[in-house]
Amino acid sequence: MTRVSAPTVQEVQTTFAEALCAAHEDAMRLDPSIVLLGQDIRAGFPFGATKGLVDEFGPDRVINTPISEAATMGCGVGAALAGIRPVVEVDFSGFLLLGLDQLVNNGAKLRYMSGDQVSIPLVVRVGQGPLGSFAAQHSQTQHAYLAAVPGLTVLAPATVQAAYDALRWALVHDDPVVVLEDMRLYRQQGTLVRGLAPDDITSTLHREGTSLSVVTYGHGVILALQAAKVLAAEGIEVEVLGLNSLAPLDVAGIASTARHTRRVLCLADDPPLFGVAATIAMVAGTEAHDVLRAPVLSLGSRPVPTPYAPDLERLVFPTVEGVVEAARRLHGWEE
Amino acid sequence: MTRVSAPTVQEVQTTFAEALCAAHEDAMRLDPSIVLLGQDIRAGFPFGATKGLVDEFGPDRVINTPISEAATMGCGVGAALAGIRPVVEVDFSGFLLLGLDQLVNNGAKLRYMSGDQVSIPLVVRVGQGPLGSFAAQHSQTQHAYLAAVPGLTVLAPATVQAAYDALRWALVHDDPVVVLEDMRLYRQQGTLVRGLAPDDITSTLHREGTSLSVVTYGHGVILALQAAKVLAAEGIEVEVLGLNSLAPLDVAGIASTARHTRRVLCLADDPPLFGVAATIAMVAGTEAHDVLRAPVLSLGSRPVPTPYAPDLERLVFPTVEGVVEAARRLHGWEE
Amino acid sequence: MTAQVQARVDPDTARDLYSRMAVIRRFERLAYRAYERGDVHGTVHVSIGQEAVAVGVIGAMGEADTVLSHHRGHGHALAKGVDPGQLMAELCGRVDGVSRGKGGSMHSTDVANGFLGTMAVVGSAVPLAVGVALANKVKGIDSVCVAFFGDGAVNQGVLYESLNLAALWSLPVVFVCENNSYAITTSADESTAGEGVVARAKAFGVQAESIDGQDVIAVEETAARLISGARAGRPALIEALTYRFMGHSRGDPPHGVYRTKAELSEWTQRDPLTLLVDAAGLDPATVEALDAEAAAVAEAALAFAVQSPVPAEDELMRGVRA
Amino acid sequence: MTAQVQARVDPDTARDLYSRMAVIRRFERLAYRAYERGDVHGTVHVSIGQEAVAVGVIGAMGEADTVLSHHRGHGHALAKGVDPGQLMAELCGRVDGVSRGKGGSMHSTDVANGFLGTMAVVGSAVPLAVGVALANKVKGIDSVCVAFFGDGAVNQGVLYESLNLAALWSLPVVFVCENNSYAITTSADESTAGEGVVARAKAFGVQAESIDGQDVIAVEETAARLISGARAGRPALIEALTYRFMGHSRGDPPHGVYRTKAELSEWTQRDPLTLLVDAAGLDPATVEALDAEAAAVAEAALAFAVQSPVPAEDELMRGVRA
Ligand SMILES: Cc1ncc(C[n+]2csc(CCOP(=O)(O)OP(=O)(O)O)c2C)c(N)n1
Ligand SMILES: Cc1ncc(C[n+]2csc(CCOP(=O)(O)OP(=O)(O)O)c2C)c(N)n1
Ligand SMILES: [Mg+2]
Ligand SMILES: [Mg+2]
Repeated sequence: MTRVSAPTVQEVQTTFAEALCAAHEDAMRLDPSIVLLGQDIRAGFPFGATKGLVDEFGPDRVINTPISEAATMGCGVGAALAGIRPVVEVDFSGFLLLGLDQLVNNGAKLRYMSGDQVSIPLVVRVGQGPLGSFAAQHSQTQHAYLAAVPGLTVLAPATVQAAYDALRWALVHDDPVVVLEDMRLYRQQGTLVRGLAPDDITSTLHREGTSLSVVTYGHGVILALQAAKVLAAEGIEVEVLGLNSLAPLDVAGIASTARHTRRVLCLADDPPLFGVAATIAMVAGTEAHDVLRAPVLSLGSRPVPTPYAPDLERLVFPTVEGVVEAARRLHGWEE
Repeated sequence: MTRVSAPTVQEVQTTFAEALCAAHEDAMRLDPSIVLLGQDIRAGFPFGATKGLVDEFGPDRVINTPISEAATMGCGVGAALAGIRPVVEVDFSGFLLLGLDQLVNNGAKLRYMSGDQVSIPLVVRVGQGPLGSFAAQHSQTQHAYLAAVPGLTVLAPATVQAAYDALRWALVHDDPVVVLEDMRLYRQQGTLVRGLAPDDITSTLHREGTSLSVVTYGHGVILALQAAKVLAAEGIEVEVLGLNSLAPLDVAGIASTARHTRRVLCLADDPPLFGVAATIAMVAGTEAHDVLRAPVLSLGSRPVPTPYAPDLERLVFPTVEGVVEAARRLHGWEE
Repeated sequence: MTAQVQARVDPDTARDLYSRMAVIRRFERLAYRAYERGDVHGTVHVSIGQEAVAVGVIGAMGEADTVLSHHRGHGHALAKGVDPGQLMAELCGRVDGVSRGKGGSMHSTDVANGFLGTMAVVGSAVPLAVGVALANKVKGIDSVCVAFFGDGAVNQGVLYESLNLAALWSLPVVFVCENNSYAITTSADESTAGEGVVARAKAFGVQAESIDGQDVIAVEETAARLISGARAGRPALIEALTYRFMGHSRGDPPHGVYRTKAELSEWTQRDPLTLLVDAAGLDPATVEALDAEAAAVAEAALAFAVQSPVPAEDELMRGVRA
Repeated sequence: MTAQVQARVDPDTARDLYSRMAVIRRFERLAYRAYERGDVHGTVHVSIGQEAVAVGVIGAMGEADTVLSHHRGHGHALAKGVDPGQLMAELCGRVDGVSRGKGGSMHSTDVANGFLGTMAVVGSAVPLAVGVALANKVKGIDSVCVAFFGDGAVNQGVLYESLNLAALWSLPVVFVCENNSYAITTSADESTAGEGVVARAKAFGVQAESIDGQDVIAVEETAARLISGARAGRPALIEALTYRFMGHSRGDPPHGVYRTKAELSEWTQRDPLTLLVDAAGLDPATVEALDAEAAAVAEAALAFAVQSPVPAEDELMRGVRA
């Protein structure tokens, strides 16, 4: 668990998508074996996370693929098996399903099945969550499923810096890493310090507090921090733990905040049943059972294919108001 | 929640696989719109769950497919959309990944996305778990992921009768149903009463007890019942709740057993983090927080691609001894 | 060829074809504008330039036949008889939308009109069409299913799995590839090796033809022939060569990034509406009248859409287990 | 043809080819017996009858070239130089297995010998080979990757996506389809529409040839030619017509259910080992000696395997995050 650090001099203001682009760039300069595979990635379509890279690194390293997700993922796994570092970009969550056989059956398992002879330094970047009226097939989350696959590392950055760090770390890691990018974050502004790949990706204590803990990841961190401001005005001091990695999971970090505040709200972007919140809740419950002053609460999305109409879609995913309300309930809980 | 009923006269002894075959047969006699799609299903290969059906129903209703899982699943979804009832058989869990786009993006979402105009009465039968040294790609579980997909119903029968009932119910249900068949159960013997499709699939209280509850599904029920016998000799009376359905989940049933025994062991076939146990634990923890006398414990598989060597594989999945040990720990827990 | 075409089409048919294409054209223009104004949400893919494919193929279909389509599907919906007002309401996320506002531009369904739906995952409607055709065969219903998709779908494996099933089982299904030369910014040449989808389909035992997708009469004639073959158990694939006159979706300029202005203007000279006017010798007054009618239909559609209520909260969990 | 073949092969080469096929034959027989005795677990797919494909294709490869394979992969592993003892130990789930007993019959890997692994999901090794070839190209290494698969994989969409990528990017990759006419109980005719995988591959821009997979010299000659083409950036597909002389896997009888005894015996008359003996004019004494040597290799492999320890408990979490 790292704490938010004090500002340094090399900071720039940028967006989440630009930070990803910068991470690609910095890593590719250092490691000529990195190649990017994806649809329209030379053009940087649609989110700009690869924009301009073809100009610096050329079309042999920034490779437009046909719309062939299964073979592209398999090609990524095979290229990694043969010792280069491919990044496979999948723009929307729904398309990842086409490549899952290759990712899960081959990518995640080859090291183990080979008796530790091979490594698969593959990075898969996937857009997650809603983007705003892109409807059900384009607005899904796959955090819980991917984090359940032995052999995969699953990152879920929440901030500009975390996005950069996640990708830089993934690009020096020797096993497959999936970077789950909440699409609502791509245009988010923040400060970025470019530099070295971090040693580790764990979790960030975004805010300290004593009243209760919100444990979350990705876009949830934004909601939690906004909610914390509202709640602070009411005297409720919220601690916000952001999980930059879901697999491995920072069990010690969850335990520590749970034991500290003794009230835990798990905030996720999928439905609580069989979603990320269930796992956070299990960990918090097991690790802090003896000190908890309230049941662990879980807040997630409604169990529904994401509707197109904005007026329905906004009912599906957690909101700041929803977090505030749940936090109040948790804070006021009397055994 | 149903209780195990007293024996009746029409009982026969049969296997889990034969019970599935009988369910296909009984349903197909009643509903001429049921067709089966799968590889080598005319031959009933490999588990016998469709053996001999082609003789009675002919090759137009029992259709051998090429090895084309994506198109076969899509074909199933399309056929269901057009008003017949296809059953798509997928022999091993690993192959399901090839059909997930069709199942999850189309099958599960079409009713909702169409504004409730269409229904997709598709049944997907998938082998799950280990079979014994079939190695990593053939020995996976997908319960948690599938149960997380809005629009899917996910069943996980544990007994011969439950297998029959699950499939009969699925074959009169109007939305997609995935029947997850633990491959270790196919040859299991048990009593079967053939008859009507049940009204509902929820959970079964396989054993009543006062010391603690094991909440589980599929093969876990077998383990739990065996463990319960061992534990009874030690004076520990285990209640065993078997979830025949994971989605919808019998939240009330879990709550009821948790509040009754006040000690809960969640037993699953996948790793606890991001697995089924996490969700059971969350539900039990939330619903019984005020009365629990110990943290909810979770027992699942080790987070590893299933190894081939029998001596390693047996370390991966829960065993009777493992359940007994966890139950003892839970029973002896002092706050 | 023009002469030949002209001989094949009587004035009534020509007016009818023109009118149906013109409605699509005006609908799409308004849809795009409605997107810019914020009435249509998310993204929008319009089919301006490709109207002859929708109108020609679907014009050759019977009432009992069905259509499946993809992200660029408004034209197919309209050609299949979906009410323009309900379609536009869908694009606007309103409760009178053909899918109650839950599907949007990428997922309109209208079962009553045999429009079974549009899938946004490239290529994924194709096996559904095979399944629909299988169901029709099992039920003994005389109905052909047509699946529309783009050149981008030509490298999705499921297309070939589907062609194989269709040929193997002699299913009443027709696959229509609208080759508009681009999948977003990627040209078909950059992404498709070999001789193209027609040669590929033939190798899978599916009869296949490549045609001029701007010539609505040629499209309809070919489609009629291949659809009747499909009805008799010979599945077929049509590759219609066409062009999208606009960018891929909202925000994407029609030229300048991945295709040139010259290429665009070469193709806009092959506008399916004007080609038909020339081929059929429709007089300017008729054309003007038909255009005005089409514009009125589109305007009425948008007016209907924007007055329709947004879905109430209790719509959220309708059609799904809570 | 025999005369022609004979002219192409000198006695040393013939002995070498025979010996390599004989080792596979004996290895497979013992593997099957070991399964029956309980030393090999789960299931086992042997390649008896198909030895000429493995030996012919891999004989034409260079040391730096690599192989990927599928569930029926023992022959490919042995032909690529994997130690028979380590391979048998893998089948027996022992720690001296080439993959430390973790992969088993369906997942042996031996990177040192360029044997990159076998995938049990039908068709799924194919795109990996494309990726390996891409990596070789990126790294500027002169190395061709060969992917073996069966006729059952011919209807997996990912094969066509992969052919397309290989052709598009001019990759050094060769796809080898061992068409033994059956995928478990399903015949290739029942499952594959159109003219077959060669015609299909050509339509994707990949050069392709169908050859007699029982004639090891013909296989090697064709493979040599196509592999050298692939090295120069022209990916290729070889369809080798062959037959499995045994059932699909343990328990499946060689004939009686989905294929006839007559068909089986027609094919066993085209045993690749005897065909080579005839074609090369190997004398009986030589053959006997080579058979004896092969049998000894296989016996030694099994002896090595069964004396190897089973993996200790601490092997379980090695190579994966706990
Ligand atoms: C499987 C999948 N991959 C990627 C996308 C993103 N995407 C949306 S439309 C499109 C291009 C489709 O091109 P084409 O099929 O030619 O249709 P067109 O847009 O030209 O009508 C892409 C790549 C998608 N929707 N589905
Ligand atoms: C994707 C997938 N579907 C189904 C299976 C089950 N299965 C194992 S081998 C096999 C037949 C393969 O036939 P073929 O490719 O011709 O190889 P052969 O066994 O004849 O060597 C099948 C269907 C599988 N392993 N993978
Ligand atoms: Mg296109
Ligand atoms: Mg075969």
